Amino acid sequence: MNGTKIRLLILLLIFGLFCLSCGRGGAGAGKDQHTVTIAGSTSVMPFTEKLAEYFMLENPDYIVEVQGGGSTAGVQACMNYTVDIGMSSRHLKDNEKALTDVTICNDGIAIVVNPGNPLDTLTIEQIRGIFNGRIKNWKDLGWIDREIDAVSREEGSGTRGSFEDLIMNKLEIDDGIMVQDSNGSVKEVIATDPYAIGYISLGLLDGRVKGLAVNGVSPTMENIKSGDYEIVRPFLYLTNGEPDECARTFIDFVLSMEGQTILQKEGLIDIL
Amino acid sequence: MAFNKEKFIKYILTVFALSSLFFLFLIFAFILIEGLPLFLKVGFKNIIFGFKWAPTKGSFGIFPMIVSSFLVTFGALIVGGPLGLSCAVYLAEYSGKRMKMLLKPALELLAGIPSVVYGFLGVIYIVPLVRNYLGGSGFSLISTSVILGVMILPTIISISFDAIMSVPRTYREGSLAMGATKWQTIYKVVIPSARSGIMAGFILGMGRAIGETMAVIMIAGNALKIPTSLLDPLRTLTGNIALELAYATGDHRLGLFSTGVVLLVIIMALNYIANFGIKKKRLK
Amino acid sequence: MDVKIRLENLKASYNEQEVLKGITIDVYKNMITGFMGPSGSGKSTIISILNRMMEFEDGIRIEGKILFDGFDLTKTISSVELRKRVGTVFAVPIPLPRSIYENIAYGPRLNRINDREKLDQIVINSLKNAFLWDEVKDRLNTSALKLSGGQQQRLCLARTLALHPEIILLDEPCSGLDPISTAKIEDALSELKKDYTIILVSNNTKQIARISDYSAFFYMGELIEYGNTEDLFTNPRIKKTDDYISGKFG
Amino acid sequence: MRIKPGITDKMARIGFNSMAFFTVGILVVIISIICIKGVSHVNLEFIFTSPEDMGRHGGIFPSIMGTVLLALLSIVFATPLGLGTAIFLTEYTKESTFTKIIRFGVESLAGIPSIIYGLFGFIFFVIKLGMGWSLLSGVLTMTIMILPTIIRTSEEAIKAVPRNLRIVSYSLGATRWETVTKIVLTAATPGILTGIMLSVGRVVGETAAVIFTMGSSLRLPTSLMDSGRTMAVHFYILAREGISMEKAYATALILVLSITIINILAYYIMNKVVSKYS
Repeated sequence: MNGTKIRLLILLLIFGLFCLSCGRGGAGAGKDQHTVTIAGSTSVMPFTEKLAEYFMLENPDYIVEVQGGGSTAGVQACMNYTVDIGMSSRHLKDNEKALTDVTICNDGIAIVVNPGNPLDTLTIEQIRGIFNGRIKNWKDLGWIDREIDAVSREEGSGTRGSFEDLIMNKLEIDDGIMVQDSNGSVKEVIATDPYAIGYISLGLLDGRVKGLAVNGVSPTMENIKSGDYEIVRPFLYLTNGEPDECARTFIDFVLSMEGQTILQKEGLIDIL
Repeated sequence: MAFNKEKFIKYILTVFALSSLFFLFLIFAFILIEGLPLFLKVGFKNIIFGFKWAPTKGSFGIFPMIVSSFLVTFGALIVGGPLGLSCAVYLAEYSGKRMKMLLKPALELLAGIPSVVYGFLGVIYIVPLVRNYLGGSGFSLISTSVILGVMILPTIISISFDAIMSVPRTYREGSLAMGATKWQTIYKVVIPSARSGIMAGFILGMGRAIGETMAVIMIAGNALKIPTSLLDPLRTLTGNIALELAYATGDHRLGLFSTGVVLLVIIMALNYIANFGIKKKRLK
Repeated sequence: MDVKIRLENLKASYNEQEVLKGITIDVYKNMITGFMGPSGSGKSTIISILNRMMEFEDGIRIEGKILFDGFDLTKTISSVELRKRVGTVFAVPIPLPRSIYENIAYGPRLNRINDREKLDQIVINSLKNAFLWDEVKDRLNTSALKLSGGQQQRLCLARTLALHPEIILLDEPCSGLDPISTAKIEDALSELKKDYTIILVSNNTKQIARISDYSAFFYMGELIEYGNTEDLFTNPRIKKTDDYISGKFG
Repeated sequence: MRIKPGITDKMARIGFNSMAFFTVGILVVIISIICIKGVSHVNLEFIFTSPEDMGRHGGIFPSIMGTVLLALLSIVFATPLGLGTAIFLTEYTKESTFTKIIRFGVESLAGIPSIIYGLFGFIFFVIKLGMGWSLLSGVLTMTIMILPTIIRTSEEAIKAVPRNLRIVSYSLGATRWETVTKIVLTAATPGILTGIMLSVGRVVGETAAVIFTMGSSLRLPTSLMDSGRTMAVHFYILAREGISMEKAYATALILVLSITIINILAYYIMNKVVSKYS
């Protein structure tokens, strides 16, 4: 009696597995579903997820799968065809130029502190000093006598890459600086630690952290569009050669008025 | 026919049994295949004793992380060791049967709580506490040690408990008969006889602490320098892998696998020392 | 009288220590043959050689011939097949942790008998033959572990009978039982010998004297004396046997 | 001045008592924090709807399903392998160098930390075998990770089955395999179930090894090649990225609740076994 029950269970499980593994292939063949896989920069990922949500609402026969991995991984995945579209939050390096890139929008990098921090502006020189480890105390910047808890991103991150290019000017980020592995986690640290400073994608700026003016220019959309705020990097979609039909449809959607409006609402700088 | 069937079954089961070995081999092989070339390319010394980790610029030193890993591990032992041992003593010597029935599953539950939950609670409660009362950012050696100390409690308790329980009743009776108090008996007779088992528990606890990842990257701050005070942030070997693996390509990824090789070697060494302790105890 | 089992110069050693030193004996069909002797005499070893349970022991070595109905089955029949023809009842009753019914059906089910009616018939007959039917007929589906020791042992006997073996080996089956249970088993055995060849190993010389047709006395791995039970008990040819059955040692 | 032994004895008793209750206190505090902060955000809608806006709104249904699928499939793969190994070690061989080597392998697997499993799964299943971040990569990695637990608990359970039962079975003409399936496994089932339960608990709580093999796609996986997210991973991302603390606590509550239930179930089954044989 027990034996048959167990056998039945196993049979059911195998059957379920079978269904599961065929599920997509079978359904896809019948209903003509298209899948677009996208991977890469974790900075671009949340916005792409948002775009994908809207896109799939309008195009129910499409499935857009979005993964993180980081800019460099996005480039790699794109090069060996594991994904249809790669995402990058930095310019392509010389050895990556074989890929086709589309700028879907621009993103400012905001230097952020806790809302409780009275400072409103820093010079590029000061920011460089903080992350280089020369300036260690808020006292030196005109605030209280308290160590600065600076937070950076990890090696390989596109945001860090852009930050190094745009701010650090070949100086190294000091080893004593804390490291978090995403915009969100940097923001979390800044939001909870009154003495912290870090840098995140402008699109993620909200009431929980305060964006500092750099050299007196605030990180606002107008200032970026006018070119006054200079810490800006592009968000790129990468394809290996010409994108295929499905990928094309999605990229077109992103570049369309609708897609750009979505991005703009998220705090990014549209390219219209 | 029956004869053949039995042979067939035995053959299948042998293959199953060998699968564990096969997986172990695969894991070692792939971690080594990915991790060793960099050792040869950059030099063993430059990785193990290098101070600079800048994998995109060709520096792969993980010495600070090795030191940091051991620091949090010892920190965790300082927090969790005495607490765990006392719990084990309480369970084995003081608690009644019903209490034991209640406490043992509770402690197992402590082991079952996912490490991300520990990390999360650490960030929300321990980190601000340290920041406000001790200074620094709170993402620090001490916060990490406290959280890891709690996380290794179940390991230390259950293995120490087994070790204490395996001390023969006659030892205790002998000591008590000679007029020793219960505490004197525990302190002078029970704990010394259970020593190697308790040590094994501590070492396995160390293994758990050194291998812990998610909680650590959430609380440790992940700075690359060797911490110089309890309040400094630090990055462990596991943290290094988890932080950067998703992003890494080329030599950078190989560097993370080298980190994995070092971690694997340390863990294996700890496990064998611990197992040796447990086996020695059993032989006695 | 047909010879059912013939042992020829059977030797066995256990970790280099000789426990059977060349046993030669004929066991007759449809008889109860009693094996007696003090512990260490080798009688239980013979049992585990006959049912090949010694395969589960380490370091045992066997020489000599074992003939069933004149045939040496060592090479021709697998242990599993052999055990279906040679049933065993052990010293301690060991019911399987399932119902009375399923305990007895266990063997037949191994032989792919799954037909309910057939199984019912086998269970009923086996229980009746083991003199247990009347006591359990109303609770066949209760756990066998709930039976008393004596009932459990008869259950074990019934379980063996369900296989319809040719030979039944009983390894001190009454050692832990009260006199009433023992009597019931003895009654059952006396009935059963019509259809089976039975070997009864016992330390209890009185039991051997009571129910066995032939008796063998073993001592230190040797067969000291073998013969018709009446002759052996009334007129032992060897002094050692006399000493044993009169209780001077053992 | 020497303190009287009677006093130190009393102090020791009080000390050990308070240490033990402190430890239990930690557990109570952890669980109550999660319950208090999470309970107001958990409702049927939270359990049965998909997340919106990266989890800021909506529920966690896909991650619940992801967890269930990952755990279930890992068990489906690991149980035959683990149980087979345990049966081999206990029933089909005698202690020898060979079994020692296998045991060494199992012990070593048990000691490997989850991040190494993640690293291995990532390089082997995700990259080398080209499975990508997928349910399948996750399942295979988890299978290897829980294998030692299943082997060890099954072996203990099988060893606890009295030898006599096997002897009887053999004497009734059962083959080794018949004895194993009909006698040994039936008697050892509760112990084996305990091991399976503990393994499920481990998979449910695992993050590091899952995130690098199964990925973190928010969608409900519909095939083995789909990426997906378990509750633990979802919780990690919610908490770490500061997406939504309410949702994070609510997810943590469901996570901890399910692990608690699994653990209690495992403990309950195990106790039944212990009382059965002692």
